[in-house]
Amino acid sequence: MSTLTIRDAIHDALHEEMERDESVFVIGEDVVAHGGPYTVTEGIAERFPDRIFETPIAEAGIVGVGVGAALAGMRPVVEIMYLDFITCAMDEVVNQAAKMRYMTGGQASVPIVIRLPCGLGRYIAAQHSQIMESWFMHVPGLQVVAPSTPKDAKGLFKTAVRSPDPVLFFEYKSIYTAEGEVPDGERLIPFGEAEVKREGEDATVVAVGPMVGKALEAGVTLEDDGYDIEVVDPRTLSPLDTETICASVRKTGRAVVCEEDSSFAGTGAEIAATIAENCFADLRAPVTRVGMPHVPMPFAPPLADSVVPQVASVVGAVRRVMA
Amino acid sequence: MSTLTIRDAIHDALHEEMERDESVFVIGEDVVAHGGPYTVTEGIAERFPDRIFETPIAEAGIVGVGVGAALAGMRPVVEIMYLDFITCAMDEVVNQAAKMRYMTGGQASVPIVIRLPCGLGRYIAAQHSQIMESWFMHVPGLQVVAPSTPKDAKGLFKTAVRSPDPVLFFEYKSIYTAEGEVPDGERLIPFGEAEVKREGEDATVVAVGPMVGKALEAGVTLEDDGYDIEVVDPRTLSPLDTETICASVRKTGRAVVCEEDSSFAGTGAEIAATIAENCFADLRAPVTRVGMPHVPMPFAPPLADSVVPQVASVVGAVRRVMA
Amino acid sequence: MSLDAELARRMYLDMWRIRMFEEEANRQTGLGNVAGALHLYCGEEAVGVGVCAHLRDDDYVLGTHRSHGHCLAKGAPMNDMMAELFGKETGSCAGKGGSMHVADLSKNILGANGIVAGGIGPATGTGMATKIRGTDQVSVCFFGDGAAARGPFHEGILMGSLWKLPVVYVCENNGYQQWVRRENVAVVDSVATMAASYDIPGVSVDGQDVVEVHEAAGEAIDRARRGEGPTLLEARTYRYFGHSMGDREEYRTREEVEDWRDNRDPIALFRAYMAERQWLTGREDEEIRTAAKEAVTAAVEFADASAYPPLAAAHADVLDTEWRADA
Amino acid sequence: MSLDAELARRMYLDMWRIRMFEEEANRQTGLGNVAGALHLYCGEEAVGVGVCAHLRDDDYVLGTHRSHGHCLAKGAPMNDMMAELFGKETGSCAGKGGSMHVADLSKNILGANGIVAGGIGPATGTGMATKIRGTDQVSVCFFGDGAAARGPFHEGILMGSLWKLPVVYVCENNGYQQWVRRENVAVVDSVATMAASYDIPGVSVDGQDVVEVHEAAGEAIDRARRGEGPTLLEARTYRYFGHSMGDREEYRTREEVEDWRDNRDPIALFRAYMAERQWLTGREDEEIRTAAKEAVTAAVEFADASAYPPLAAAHADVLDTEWRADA
Ligand SMILES: Cc1ncc(C[n+]2csc(CCOP(=O)(O)OP(=O)(O)O)c2C)c(N)n1
Ligand SMILES: Cc1ncc(C[n+]2csc(CCOP(=O)(O)OP(=O)(O)O)c2C)c(N)n1
Ligand SMILES: [Mg+2]
Ligand SMILES: [Mg+2]
Repeated sequence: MSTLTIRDAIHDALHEEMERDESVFVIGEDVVAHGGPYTVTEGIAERFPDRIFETPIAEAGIVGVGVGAALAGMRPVVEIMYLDFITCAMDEVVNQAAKMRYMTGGQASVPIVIRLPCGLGRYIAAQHSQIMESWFMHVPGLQVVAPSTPKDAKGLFKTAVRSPDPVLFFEYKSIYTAEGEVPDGERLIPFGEAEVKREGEDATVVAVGPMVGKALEAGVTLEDDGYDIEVVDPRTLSPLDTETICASVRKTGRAVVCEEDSSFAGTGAEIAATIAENCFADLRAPVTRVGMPHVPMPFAPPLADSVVPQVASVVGAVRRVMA
Repeated sequence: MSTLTIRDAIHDALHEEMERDESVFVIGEDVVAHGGPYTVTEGIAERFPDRIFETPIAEAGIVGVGVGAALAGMRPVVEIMYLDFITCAMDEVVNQAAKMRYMTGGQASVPIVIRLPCGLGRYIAAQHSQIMESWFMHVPGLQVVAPSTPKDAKGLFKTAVRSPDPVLFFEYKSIYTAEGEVPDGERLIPFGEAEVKREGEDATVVAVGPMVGKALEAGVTLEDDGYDIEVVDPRTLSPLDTETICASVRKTGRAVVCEEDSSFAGTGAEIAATIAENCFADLRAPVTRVGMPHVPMPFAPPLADSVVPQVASVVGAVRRVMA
Repeated sequence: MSLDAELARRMYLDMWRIRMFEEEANRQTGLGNVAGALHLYCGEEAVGVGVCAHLRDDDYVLGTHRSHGHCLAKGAPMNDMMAELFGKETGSCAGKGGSMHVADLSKNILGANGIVAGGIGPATGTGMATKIRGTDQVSVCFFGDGAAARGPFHEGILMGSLWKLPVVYVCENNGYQQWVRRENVAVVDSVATMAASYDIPGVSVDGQDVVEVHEAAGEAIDRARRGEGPTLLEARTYRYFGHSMGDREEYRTREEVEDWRDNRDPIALFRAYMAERQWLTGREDEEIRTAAKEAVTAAVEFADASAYPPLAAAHADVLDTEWRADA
Repeated sequence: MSLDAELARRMYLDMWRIRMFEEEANRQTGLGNVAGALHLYCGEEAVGVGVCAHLRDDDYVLGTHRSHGHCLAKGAPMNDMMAELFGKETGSCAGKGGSMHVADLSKNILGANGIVAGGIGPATGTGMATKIRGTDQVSVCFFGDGAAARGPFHEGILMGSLWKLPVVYVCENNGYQQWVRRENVAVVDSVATMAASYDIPGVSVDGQDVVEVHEAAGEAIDRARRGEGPTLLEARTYRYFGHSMGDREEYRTREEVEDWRDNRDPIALFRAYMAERQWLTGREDEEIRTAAKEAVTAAVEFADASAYPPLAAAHADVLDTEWRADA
């Protein structure tokens, strides 16, 4: 066991995978100069100078190159500096990476990992704070990974690098420096396996990414209300472990689905719809969603803080479903 | 009243709006040469030669230009030849068009209409058959319009052109030639107003775009089962008229949500989650979704036909919720 | 690889194979056996054949919506391709791709592409892969003149140049972009002009002259193989059929098409060239055409006799479901 | 608009206003009053000022992440801008945009842009709007050298040329792209080279010399106003501060920065130029600096005294909710 931040966990996993497999390489903006804005690729240039490529500002080109390299058997780890800029490479992600295996009748494999620092970090407003996991969930052929702890980040990252299919790896800026225990040695976490982060009897809180920590905090507060919540972290959004989620909801009879992104047609919509459809007989309250309202991220810090869901939002929602 | 196809209804609405307002102009690939692949802009070049621009193949440029022209007070009607290619212009849609009003604190208005022929038409496989309404629903600042009849197409298109904010106008290829009555004269259909396309008592079928016609057909079949379904057509997906939808579900106690796109994290997820959350007390069966499975569109016609939801899919789902 | 009689005959055969494959595919579309879009390469055969004649099996080719010729020239089995157009389970892509997505990864044919300029970034990426691995494989990316306006053309070629990747970017400038004449929507006549922005050689050749294409492609491919970086090679060419099925072709005259067919046909020109050098007797010519024709007939029979994929196939190949994280 | 003493003094004042505004913004960031990213323009003032000196109120300007200078030079009120950086409700964007999205539509300043090259397409579009309406307004788009690698640069400028739109594309080539030296990721030294791909003039000037910028911009803007189409104008320049806050600046030496500051400072160079022509007395110089300083002080006071927007503001301005379809 060692204590790491999420940033360090991804950093270490990347180093280990590059050590293990020569076909892994890094490509992105400022990945050499600075290890990217969050220094995740720091040290790679020194250790693997021939397998890291600093690029022009050209996201479509970067992802396109990654897709081609992957088709040719390499394992590119692509850094998109901020999730927001993946909009510049959507064709490459959606029409090229995601569909190649299918369109070629199973001949092609595109083992690309696209790293996406996302969400609110410092206050950098509407074009630098988005999340958008649900876009990629909706695209068949993509895998969407949303780690909330250093342990999960490390194990899921290693799985991502080894996966024969494209992975969108969400790195929530707000929890890059969150610390946690990470087991030593090689631990791969399979995709499609949710983790119950806290056991409880009264209500299930399905929380994504940075909302996991907030849900756990809410759990402590809610003890004072006499409510014992269960916190389920899907860890991968596509594939989505509906079984674990639904098993929990069947047990508790209540569900609150939390994401940091805006709720409308967001990640939580899929999770809530699935719960509603599969746990109907056991639900004792409406499935409730917590997320950002349907607004872009405002700049002014007080406004930004007011729209991002906080611990209190989770507490409030649980109280509502318990009422 | 006259009988028109959806294609003709949009064509006529565009002509009328260009006649009415000099700031409306058309831009896109092959819009002069052929009126676009579906001849929707046919005749514009003859009548308004100075207000139609045939472009190079450059979707990011096309939408970018549209955004700028809109910021400067024009009303561009942008044709993206197939929805699939909007991936090439996502930044322009999501980070520019959608957020300008907000980021400028309300100063800017971006009255752009982006026309998106979409879905399965002829059998042209994975890169030419997508729908993806839910992507745009998830982006605050965008309006998503999904007409299912000539009347709605005409009325909604006129509203779209006049709206001070960006509109993604979905044109489902499979129903371009569907005919229907269109009232004469000027009828604007407001955004955010669903229409009950068939009244019924036993179950609510919320159907989007081409699924509306299939739901109505299903309604006839289901009469033989003794089931009287209500078909609600949201018409605009963002804003979404949750009131009309929920009022219907509260009445019937049962809901089937149908879209032609794949269900996972799709349009129906939002609608189903909303119903589950707001109609809990009245629901007598789980909210059920009908949509494409989570696969890209295959080429082989029998495969394509097998994955696109059909009338029978709606019938089956209604029978399940009635059981 | 310099041109001699034997290579010339092989190339001549390839041109006929493409021509006849496509004319037949067109007929089969009329019969309702081929669904979807069908973008025919007829008239442009010299480009694919002249370029691919230099390629090894392990070199990569990436294509466009108009890629039957590229695939055949790179050695994709004709039976599988025809079956793919028919949407049959024996097709190169098991019927899931169709004409716009034909691919044969066993031959490093990474596929046609339904997105204009969609192959340029990926071709740059295969070049990067081979460079990292230190092989001397070359990647060739075909694209139309329309693709030159798109961002990924700009971004992809720039990166190819930046890292001196072994990629040849081949622009098939046929003067049209769907139903629009190139000159109505382009600002420079020759796409090769744009090479200056990327500090790489830009070469423009007569795409109806397979000998000229072959020579220029040879230089570009050798350069790439030597590790000296990419070339932007433009071939001026012409397509005989409409853009895809059901094209009214109002944007050009019948005479223009006839003129190209009669006076600039790449197959006729090459035959004349070979005849002049006595590289092709009448008998050989006959044999070659017969061979091409028989191959096409066999391909149609194969496609016809094959079954559609089982419906379950629609649900497979989204992800590799066999793979396990702990493997 | 040719340069005379009066215009020169106005430009000189503008340069000082930008310099002092930014130095103050930087200080305020240190004090915690300005949140978010802050990309400072110091060192590059000659570009924005030299270009905008030609612009009318009704001309359009679109910017980048580094646009304080563009906005001030085009006439955005300094108080509103400082308040915007503070995130206050009196800010140009009511506190919702911040440094990366400053805009003032009343002055046709369409806004800074957080997306590299994000303004190029829209600037082409404002050019299209004015061309359709038949006015003689000009649109100016500023962008960095990094933007020249992006697809929207290629697509946007190509369309500007195709339709001969009244747009001037101004590339501020400061030799860096965030933390990377341009030469590490670029394939041509001068961005102006790329103009050939678009068949428009490509001009490269010394961006530290406001006189040279002013002259070249004048030609480009006049050309645009006359309806003769776009120009790609590159200004070679340098930024004094790090890319944004907290930049370790490992990619360049202190000496390099000092050298530019000491020997290539656009304000110092311009002062010398004016002094030589006796366009600026010591007193005038003093007065101008004082005016700039006072404006900045007032702006900070204004921003400081202003309130944060009410929380309800976060929910407004997503769409125009007043508008009705039947209106
Ligand atoms: C990004 C994108 N935009 C538009 C299309 C529709 N489209 C398919 S082929 C084509 C014309 C392509 O012209 P060109 O590149 O010159 O190739 P050609 O057909 O002439 O071989 C267009 C516009 C597309 N497939 N992809
Ligand atoms: C599409 C996109 N990619 C990446 C970024 C992150 N980013 C912001 S500024 C910048 C460097 C820009 O360099 P340049 O265009 O030369 O402008 P400069 O900062 O030198 O003025 C980068 C990479 C972005 N904002 N947008
Ligand atoms: Mg062409
Ligand atoms: Mg720069």
